[in-house]
Amino acid sequence: MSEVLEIQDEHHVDLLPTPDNGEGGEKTAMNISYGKTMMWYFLLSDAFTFSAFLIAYAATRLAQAWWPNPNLVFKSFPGLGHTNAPLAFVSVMTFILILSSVAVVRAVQEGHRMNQKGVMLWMIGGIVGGAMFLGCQAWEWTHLIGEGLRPFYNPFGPDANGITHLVEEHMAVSPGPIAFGALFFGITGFHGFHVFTGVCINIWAFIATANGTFQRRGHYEMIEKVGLYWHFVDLVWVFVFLAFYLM
Amino acid sequence: MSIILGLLTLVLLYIVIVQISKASDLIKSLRSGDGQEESFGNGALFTSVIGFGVLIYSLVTCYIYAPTLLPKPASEQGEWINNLLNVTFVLTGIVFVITQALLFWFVYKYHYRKDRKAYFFADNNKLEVAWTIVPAIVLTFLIGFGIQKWFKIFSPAPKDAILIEATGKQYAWSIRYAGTDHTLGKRDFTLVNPDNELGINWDDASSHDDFMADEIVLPVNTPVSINIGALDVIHNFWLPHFRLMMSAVPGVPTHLWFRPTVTTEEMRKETKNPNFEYVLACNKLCGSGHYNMKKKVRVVTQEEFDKWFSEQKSYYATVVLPAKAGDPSKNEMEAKVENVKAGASK
Amino acid sequence: MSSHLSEEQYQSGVKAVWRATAILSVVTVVEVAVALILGPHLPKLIMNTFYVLASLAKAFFIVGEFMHLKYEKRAFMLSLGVPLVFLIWAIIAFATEGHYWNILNHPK
Amino acid sequence: MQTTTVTNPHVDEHVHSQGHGGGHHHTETFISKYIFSLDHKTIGKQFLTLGMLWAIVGGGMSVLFRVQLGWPDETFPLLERVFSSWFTDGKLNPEAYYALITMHGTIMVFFVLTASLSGTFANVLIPLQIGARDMASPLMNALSFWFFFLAGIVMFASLFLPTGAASAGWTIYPPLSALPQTSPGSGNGMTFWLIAMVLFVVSTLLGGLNYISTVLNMRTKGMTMFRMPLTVWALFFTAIIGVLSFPVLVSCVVLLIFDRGLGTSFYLSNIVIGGKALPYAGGSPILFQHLFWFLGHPEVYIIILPAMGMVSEILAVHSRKPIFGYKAMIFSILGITVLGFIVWAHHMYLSGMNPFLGSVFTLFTLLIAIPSAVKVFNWLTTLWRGNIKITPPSMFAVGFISMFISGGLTGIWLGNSTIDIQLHDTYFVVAHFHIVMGIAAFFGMFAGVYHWFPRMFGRMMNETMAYIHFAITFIGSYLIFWPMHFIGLSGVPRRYYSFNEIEAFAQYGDLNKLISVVSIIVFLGQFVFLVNFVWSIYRGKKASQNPWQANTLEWTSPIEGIHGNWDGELPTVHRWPYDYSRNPDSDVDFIPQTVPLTEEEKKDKIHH
Ligand code: HEA
Ligand code: HEA
Ligand code: CUA
Ligand SMILES: [Cu+2]
Repeated sequence: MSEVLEIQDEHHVDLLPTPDNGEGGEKTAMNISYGKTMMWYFLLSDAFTFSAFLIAYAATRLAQAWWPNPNLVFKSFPGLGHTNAPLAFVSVMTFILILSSVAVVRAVQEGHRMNQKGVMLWMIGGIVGGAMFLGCQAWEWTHLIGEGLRPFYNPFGPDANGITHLVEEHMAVSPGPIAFGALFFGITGFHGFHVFTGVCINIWAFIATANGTFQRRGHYEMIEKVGLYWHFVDLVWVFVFLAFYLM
Repeated sequence: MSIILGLLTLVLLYIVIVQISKASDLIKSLRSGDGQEESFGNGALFTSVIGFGVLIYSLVTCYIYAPTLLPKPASEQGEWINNLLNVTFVLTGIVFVITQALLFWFVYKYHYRKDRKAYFFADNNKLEVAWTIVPAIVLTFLIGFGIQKWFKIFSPAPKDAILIEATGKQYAWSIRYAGTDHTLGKRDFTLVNPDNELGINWDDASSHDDFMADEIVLPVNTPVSINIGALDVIHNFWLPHFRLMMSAVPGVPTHLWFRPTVTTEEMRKETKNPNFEYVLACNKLCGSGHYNMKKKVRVVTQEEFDKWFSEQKSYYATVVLPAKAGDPSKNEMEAKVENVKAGASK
Repeated sequence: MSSHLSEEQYQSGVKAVWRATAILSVVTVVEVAVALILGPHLPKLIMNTFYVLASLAKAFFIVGEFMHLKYEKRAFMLSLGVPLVFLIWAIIAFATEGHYWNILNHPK
Repeated sequence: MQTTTVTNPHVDEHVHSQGHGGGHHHTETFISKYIFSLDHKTIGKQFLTLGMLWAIVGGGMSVLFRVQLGWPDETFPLLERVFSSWFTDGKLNPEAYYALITMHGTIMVFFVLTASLSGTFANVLIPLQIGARDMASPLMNALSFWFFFLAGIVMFASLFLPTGAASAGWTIYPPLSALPQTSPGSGNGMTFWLIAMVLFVVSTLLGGLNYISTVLNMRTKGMTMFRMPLTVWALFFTAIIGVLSFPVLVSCVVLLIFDRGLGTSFYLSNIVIGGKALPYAGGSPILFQHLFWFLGHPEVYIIILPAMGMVSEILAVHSRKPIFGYKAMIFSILGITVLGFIVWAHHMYLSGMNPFLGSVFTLFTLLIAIPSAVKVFNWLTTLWRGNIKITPPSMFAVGFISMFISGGLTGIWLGNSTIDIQLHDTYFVVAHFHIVMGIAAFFGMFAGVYHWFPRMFGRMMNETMAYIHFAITFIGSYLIFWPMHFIGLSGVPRRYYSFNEIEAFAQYGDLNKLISVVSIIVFLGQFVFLVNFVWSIYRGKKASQNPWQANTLEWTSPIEGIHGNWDGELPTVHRWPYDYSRNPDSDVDFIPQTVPLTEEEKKDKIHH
């Protein structure tokens, strides 16, 4: 038995090495600084918030007799009037968010090289991407609200054949499941709120970079932490996209 | 005035406690060696006596209060639940007595002595495995027994069951019996109006013979199937003597069926209480009148039930039709009721 | 993390990022294309399985490459990944419930 | 790879200050030292103090509503004079009754036993027991307290609203909580409740993230994970549970806020009030319950785990014996954590949930008894052949075990869905959770306060008063809550303003009087503790450096408590924390963690 213990102990020592430096916090258990650890676990907890929303979405949607077809709801493109371009706009939004994420990754990499200019340049990319995404989302919301979608009212109902169609006039009873609008605004809104805070944080990080704060500090870990948050926003979008636009 | 006096007394009491405690701690700290050992012994005795006192108390009260508990279960389902409950009582009771007794016995037996050393005993895989496996076995038994009965209780109701609908609202239950056609008329909450609080769809002919009852009357030994719902907030359909409950949820229909086995009359004899009545209570906080949301339940013989059943008037015939047709005479009405009943039972 | 990064490491890092970008974009385009072209013809179950798998693939690239998790310690990866297992049971339970409400409220 | 130095501003500061020999003579104002302090020890004391105030409020509320339950027919003009808005004609209003139990539950569960229990001991113990100068982020730590404070202010303010505080029970099930038409407390009172809880979650997350990264990153040299005291393990897992489950409460609450304010139908459907159909459709009140209990159940383990950790540590110290099965204890904490996340719907067996799902939840729920059994039997074995010093902490630790067994075993009744058909929401449940949560966790907390009081305040608490406190609380609690099992078994539902309206439930008049009398006594008994606490801070016997002769690191840091915790270098750890009575030939029956292993011990190979 003692042997087993010994082996286990060694194994764990290996798994979670103790800082050999007396002051702690500098060398770390899992080779990650405490700041990044905190950010990661914060994101994990935020992932649970979003998951709870999305799981509630799944349960609510499964409880409905009928659900609007996303291809027939999300089919407009700004400036193209009444053309039928299903999922086109949201694909553009997705692409914007991905590129914005990439920009921040590049900023992190430049940070590793202590390249202040590079960090600033790529951070601008990230910020612009985020702002564009928010703009797109604002347009989409406005458009859907214009079509009559509300948190408490859903004009996208089934026609005689069960195919999604937009009921233009306002009915006493919502033509489609109310939950559609409520969940759409609720969840994309919560995501949008994250994007918004992310953009604000990115702007702050940009300013701090420009002021040389991180350069003086000798490392750009802050950009990494900010970046983690920003990629998380992208990550969540993958699932929001899945839930509302694809499934 | 009395408040001030009371508070003063309290403050005084606390001051006395502080003073005594100060002195007592001081005395203790003056002791050393044997005295210290003795004081740990006293502490152990103190804890142990309190512990065993409480253990005895908890066993004695089981005995004292046993007669005040619910009388024998009044339904077949309740019987199953009660049996499982008794088995669990015995199993957990044994664990309870053994663990509590060991705890307070060890506290006394192994209390501090100057010349003793504690036994350095940090691990023993065999023991640890043992107390993983033994509870696991006990639990497997409880889980198996429990789930088996659970599925029986929530199996589909037998075909010959009497169909009842119970609807909770703040703070009363409405009871609707499916009439002779054994089918409850459809409902739609958008049809609700002051004359039709449940939103019954009168276009559905099976609603025409349904009747509302002031109390729940059930024939003994015949299964009843109850559709449960609520209008405003969540309520809970709780029949303590039958050991059964189910939530009444607005928007999510729920269901329960059971077979009553003891009539009210028999239960009066059983409990030696001539006024005994079964009761339906609300068991989910539903607002300030929650504690007073009740309905009488009567279990009667089949004959009594048939008699009662035939005396009930359909809600459609007595309230809805007259309202539609102005004010027709009573006799005509009764003819219509007969028609409806006859039509429905075809 | 600071200036110790060699030029090679830097270059390969940059390459990896652009590769991930390309993959993410392609997967998204494929998803949308499949949704529009095959969506109306294939059973919902197959489509949804495809969407979920594609999204998980995207998630892996974002977390692994962009968020750099691929390069962290295994213990750390596990400490983040294992809790997500709770969500699997939550999804099963909630979905069962949603389906059940559907049956209760919309009897055939 | 990030291998180079990440500087940590507050550590730098300590290093700097040590240059002047000891870190505690910064020129600090009263405000920066005691109010907006960043020192973990001070923040711990702040959590404790505020928690005590909340315990008095929550306990006082229980006394008020117990008065109604004990003497439903009598009038209390005296109380009316003090609480005029809650009483009419000398009697508590039903609305006020329901607001009081709701607030009592919320305060006790969240404010006292979540925020204050974890907040106090995670703050005081984690850095001291792992050998860190402070938390990873002292600022976030302070913010955590201030968000808790803010949440408290909002919650407290709701008591004074004209429509009353939230009164839908601490579980705030909609539609009752969503529709103000159905209950006055669901108006502004509920809004306040919801806001307070969101603030509360922020506080918990700030705290929890900090505790996790402190444990992972700030351990001193030699302090491997498997050399951490069980307190730290328990607090670590508690923080993990909180970080994973509280966010779900946020989602749950946000959707409820939407239903209340935006007219959405997440939790509402087919609702008729006063003969009028409301326009909600397609939601499900049961969805709320699932989301709530996804937090709610892990929450009860958030409450009990820190208590378990402290009891394990205290038991080992005071019985002068290693905790039996150190690793088994850790894995049982892990087991409870994991199982705790997959059993939530055992609160919902009779909610209208799919019965098949109910059976799966029964299976998972009863499995929790296994890690719990491991813990109980390991505690018993730790006592076995020990050399037990009965002191206030160990006495309360023993009381904790007794309570945990009593309350845990009734959990086995409730966990079995079939039995729950009879027991759900009866007084049996009230008995279960007061014994296992209310009393057991409070006992853990008391044990912790008595044990670490010298560490926090440099003085000992008075023992005689502690014995009086123990006797009153232990005996009183059994007298209050044990009979509630019988009340519940005879079918009496909980959350009843009066039992006299329904004949079948009216038979326990005398017993209810007795319970009420004892709860008043127990409540007053707590003031013995409070008086002792305050008195000992100023007048208690001065504590020695290591008053309990314990092995853990907190007793190597100067007892008067300095900023930065250790003068000079941080201690180095060489062994696990439970080497009590290891060497039968030695006069000293403990070997602190800082003592290097002897050559013999190295060969010994067990436990270092
Ligand atoms: C600290 C808090 C705490 C703890 C630790 C527990 C522990 C447990 N609880 Fe409890 N519970 C609550 C707090 C807590 N509970 C609260 C607050 C409520 C009510 C909420 C409300 O509605 O307001 C509640 C309600 C509640 C219910 C719902 C009742 C209802 O509303 O119908 C259930 C049902 O399953 C349950 C089960 C359990 C189980 C199985 C455990 C297990 O963890 C217990 C495990 C422990 C043991 C089993 C004892 C020790 C073991 C042995 C001595 C070994 C041998 C044993 C066997 C072989 C059986 N609890
Ligand atoms: C931790 C939790 C906790 C604690 C300690 C208590 C303590 C008490 N509770 Fe409470 N109770 C709940 C949690 C708790 N309760 C919950 C969750 C509910 C459900 C609410 C709902 O239905 O929604 C409830 C409901 C509830 C009911 C049911 C009401 C109903 O359903 O109608 C009753 C009835 O008697 C009751 C009574 C009591 C009594 C007499 C005490 C006594 O033990 C009180 C004695 C006082 C104290 C023990 C506290 C004072 C302590 C100090 C001042 C010391 C402070 C020191 C430190 C902090 C170190 N409680
Ligand atoms: Cu109806 Cu409680
Ligand atoms: Cu639970």
